[in-house]
Amino acid sequence: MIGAGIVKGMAVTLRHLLRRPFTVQYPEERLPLPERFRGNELIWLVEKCTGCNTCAKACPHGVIQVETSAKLDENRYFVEKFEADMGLCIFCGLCVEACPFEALYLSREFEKATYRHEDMFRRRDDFINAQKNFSGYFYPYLDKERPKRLEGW
Amino acid sequence: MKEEAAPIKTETFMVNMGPQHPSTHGVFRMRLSLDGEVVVDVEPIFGYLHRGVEKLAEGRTWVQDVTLTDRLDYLASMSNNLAYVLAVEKLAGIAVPERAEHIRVIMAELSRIASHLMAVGSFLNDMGAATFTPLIYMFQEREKILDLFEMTCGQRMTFNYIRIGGVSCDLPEGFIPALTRFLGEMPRFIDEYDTYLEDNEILLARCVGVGVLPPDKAINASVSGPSLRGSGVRWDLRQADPYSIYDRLKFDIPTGKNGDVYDRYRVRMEEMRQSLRILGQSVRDLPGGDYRTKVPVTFRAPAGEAYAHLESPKGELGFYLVSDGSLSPYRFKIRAPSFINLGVLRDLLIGCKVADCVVTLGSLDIIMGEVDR
Amino acid sequence: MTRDISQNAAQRIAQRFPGLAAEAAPAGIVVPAESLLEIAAFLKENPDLALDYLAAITAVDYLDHFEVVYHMTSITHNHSLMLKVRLPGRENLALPSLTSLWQGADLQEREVYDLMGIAFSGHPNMKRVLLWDGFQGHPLRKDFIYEPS
Amino acid sequence: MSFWDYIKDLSNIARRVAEWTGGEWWVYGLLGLLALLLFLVPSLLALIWIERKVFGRLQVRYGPNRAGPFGLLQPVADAIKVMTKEDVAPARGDRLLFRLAPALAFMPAMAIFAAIPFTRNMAVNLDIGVLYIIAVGSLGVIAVFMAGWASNNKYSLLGAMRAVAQTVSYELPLVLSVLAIVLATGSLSLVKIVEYQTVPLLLLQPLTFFIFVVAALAELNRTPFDIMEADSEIVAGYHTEYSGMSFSLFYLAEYTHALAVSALIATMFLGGWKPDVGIPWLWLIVKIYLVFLVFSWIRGTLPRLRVDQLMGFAWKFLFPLALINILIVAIEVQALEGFPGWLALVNIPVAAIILIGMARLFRFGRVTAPARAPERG
Repeated sequence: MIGAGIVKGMAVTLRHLLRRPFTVQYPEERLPLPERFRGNELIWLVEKCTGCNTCAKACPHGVIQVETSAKLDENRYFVEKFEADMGLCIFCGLCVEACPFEALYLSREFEKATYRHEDMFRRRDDFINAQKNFSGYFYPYLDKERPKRLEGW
Repeated sequence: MKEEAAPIKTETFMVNMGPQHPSTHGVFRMRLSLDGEVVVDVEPIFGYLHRGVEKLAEGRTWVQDVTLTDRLDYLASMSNNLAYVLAVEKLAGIAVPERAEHIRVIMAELSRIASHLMAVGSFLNDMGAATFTPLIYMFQEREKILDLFEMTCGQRMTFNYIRIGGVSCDLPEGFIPALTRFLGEMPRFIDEYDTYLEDNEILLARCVGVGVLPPDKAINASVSGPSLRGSGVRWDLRQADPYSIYDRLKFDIPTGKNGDVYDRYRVRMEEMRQSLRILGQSVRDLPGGDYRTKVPVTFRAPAGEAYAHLESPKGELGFYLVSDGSLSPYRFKIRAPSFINLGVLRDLLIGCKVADCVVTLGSLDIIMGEVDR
Repeated sequence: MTRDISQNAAQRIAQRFPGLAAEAAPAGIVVPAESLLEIAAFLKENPDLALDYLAAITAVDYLDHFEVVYHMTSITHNHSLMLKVRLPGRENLALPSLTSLWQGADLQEREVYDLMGIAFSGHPNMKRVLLWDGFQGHPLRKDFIYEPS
Repeated sequence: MSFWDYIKDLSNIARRVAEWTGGEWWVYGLLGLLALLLFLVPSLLALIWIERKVFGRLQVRYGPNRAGPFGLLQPVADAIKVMTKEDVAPARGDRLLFRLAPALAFMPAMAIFAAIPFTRNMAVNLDIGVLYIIAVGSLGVIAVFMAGWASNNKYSLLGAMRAVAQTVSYELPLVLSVLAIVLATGSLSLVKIVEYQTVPLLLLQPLTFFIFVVAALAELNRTPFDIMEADSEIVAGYHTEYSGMSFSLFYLAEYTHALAVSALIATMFLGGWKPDVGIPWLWLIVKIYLVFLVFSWIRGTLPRLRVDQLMGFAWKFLFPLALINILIVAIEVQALEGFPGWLALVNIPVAAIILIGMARLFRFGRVTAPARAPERG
């Protein structure tokens, strides 16, 4: 019969009318970020990096560039250049997984829009000075041990 | 004075529907020849989103190619990840831990629900629930699924989660309770949406008998997925050619009777219910243990070839990989279901009205990321 | 489980088309290009094989030859077959089109033509699908170099 | 005369001002226009806000809430945005018609209000009020067709063709349903129609009400009858090519029309300014908004019909229904010599039975099997 289905549908929408809105008023209200949230920033720990270039090889887009020079007195490499064009990054996390020394992390930052592409370029110093908001992605233990492990770095 | 009136001449006219059109689901274009409101001929034109994924993949390593598959069917990235990874595992003979298999199935089914929600929502939107009400209801549920994904792997759309040999990280602590809660409330929502529009007379009038795809034609035209099942063909790769742990799961394959737009819509709604059943079972049986067989960053698949396919939300998603034993695939072929399903579009549309075009297209559930690759 | 029927199919083809070399490749069978249409028709219509579903068509560039791969499935019997055709050389490649047997071949053959440059004779609408009409070259070939005009 | 009297009946103010200026006719006219604009402009803004808010809440979201308190200034913000936008006209279109159409669309919708009685005195007591409204109300389609034609766009033309077909079809049941009211009340004057309603006509003639609302929805081109601007099919129909201020004129015309039809329904079926307590014209405004809320609710819920089904619905369902309705009303009027209030008790079940019966008989047209695909040339 024409009409019964329409009336049922109208009742459903009427019920929704009385529900609390589902949406979040973004700048004021925020959804809790999951621990593993892959934000659009890389975190590089200069102390841990050996300059092995594995992350650069793992990156599908060639975002990361590493240059090293030998530090013969300390018997290790000095990472002269560690650059990443975050404008090209797709936040796949492959570099983080590849890093054998746990020197790379994704961050939980996400409000990183810029007006120019160049502003998304991160140089060595940017990485060192950056605020480090570690994401638990690939390092689930970070969730639990966050303060202990990371505050000193 | 009698004047012989010249007979009125009518002619068909051409309308380019797309590539910028509200309901062509991306940059898809239909060149319609119209006789008034009736479609006389239609030519689907696409490729506007062609990124050359198959060529790009040849230049990236096996591990990196997972990220490319994310960007095919961006509404069900997990299925794409899984299909590619299955093909690589078949090629290299990698065994996957039991826990990883379960996690994969959970993710694949969640993404099936998410994709079907989008498909149904935008389909109803095409039908002219022009204020997006059904679409937004569907979005609301999809949001919960995306939250689950985000919780697990940190991203909402391009997950890059399923890895060769397992999954990239284990389920987080709160995942199982959250999923259980979702499983608890989702059936109620599906029921509600069914009440909303299932037997709405306007919807029935618009859908029943429109875009009829007979089963023999569907098979002949290599249509797959809900569109094939809507035509009444019981063909679901999860049962026909079970991969992962699907052979151990109990679920039904919903099929339609007439193969019209309405049946395809119903099949999608039913499939969501079945996916919930699958999810319930795989969560119940989720074993502990390892979630990943370690595969080196410099993974090299042995020379050879493999074709693996799975039932993605859109249909049979297959990957045909040829390896020459190097770091990257020699040939990376994607059997994209949306692309091949489009082959029947012309037959479905001719003789329809303009309004049926968008509804039929919506019911085929194409996604341009996958069609154009 | 979908069974692979390469062996069975090779035997049957040998029976049906004596003197025709259908080799069993590591995966699937290889048939000569000239008799592709007949063999495909046979595979589709033979009630025991009944490969009614043409899942995928693709081509691989092996530099000295091209290999066109047809993935066929039988929905009736739930088995599958990988049918291959080898095309030596790099220029003026042509194969009979299977659109008369499977409508599903339509777009897929166009895609192979578009990206690999293998023309299918008898196809009703042999045009590029993904790339635009004036595009030079076929990008999935191994020797393709993109030169923006 | 007390202050209260002035508030209760704003026409007293007009009379006072007119006396003061010497009772010229044009003073009345200007005052009327002023009053109308004072009602119309805030109402339009409110309507847009209401509809967006209703959609928002139907869709489990907030709706506009940024501009001003509760987003009340959202329409103002929209207006500013729209006014600062470039107004593009298609190069190959008919410039004159293209520019004329939006103005022409707005005019008839506004002219309807001339005949709406806000109270007994706050009205132009037009003896042929109903006729006037129907005549003026259907003018809008000319503007629509003009816009579609002048845009030189195939979508626009499709939309315009649909609009004409639809309006012509739905005009019939609309007029016939009004006829039933005229039969019962014995007058074409809206003031008399309101005064007649000791029991609202909604209860006395539910069938008429149903026909009128459905046909009016179609006239307003709101879902499920919005095929002339079906955004998922023909982009935006007749106003595809319009931008900036000309687009917003169409947009406003649509809402003005909606407001006018709501006012008409409130007047003809819900008893207008009655019950005559408090401030009578506020009653009418409240009723108008209530009717519009229901319109928004319908629009927020339903998908749209296809063009042929739409016509089928008009000609095979609404039209016969309207005829039956007239027959019933005519018999009742003849037999009972008047239209007593207790008739509502009879008419509601009768209407329900007829509606259900007709609905059982009626089927939406289905497509015939698609023609065979022609060979590619």
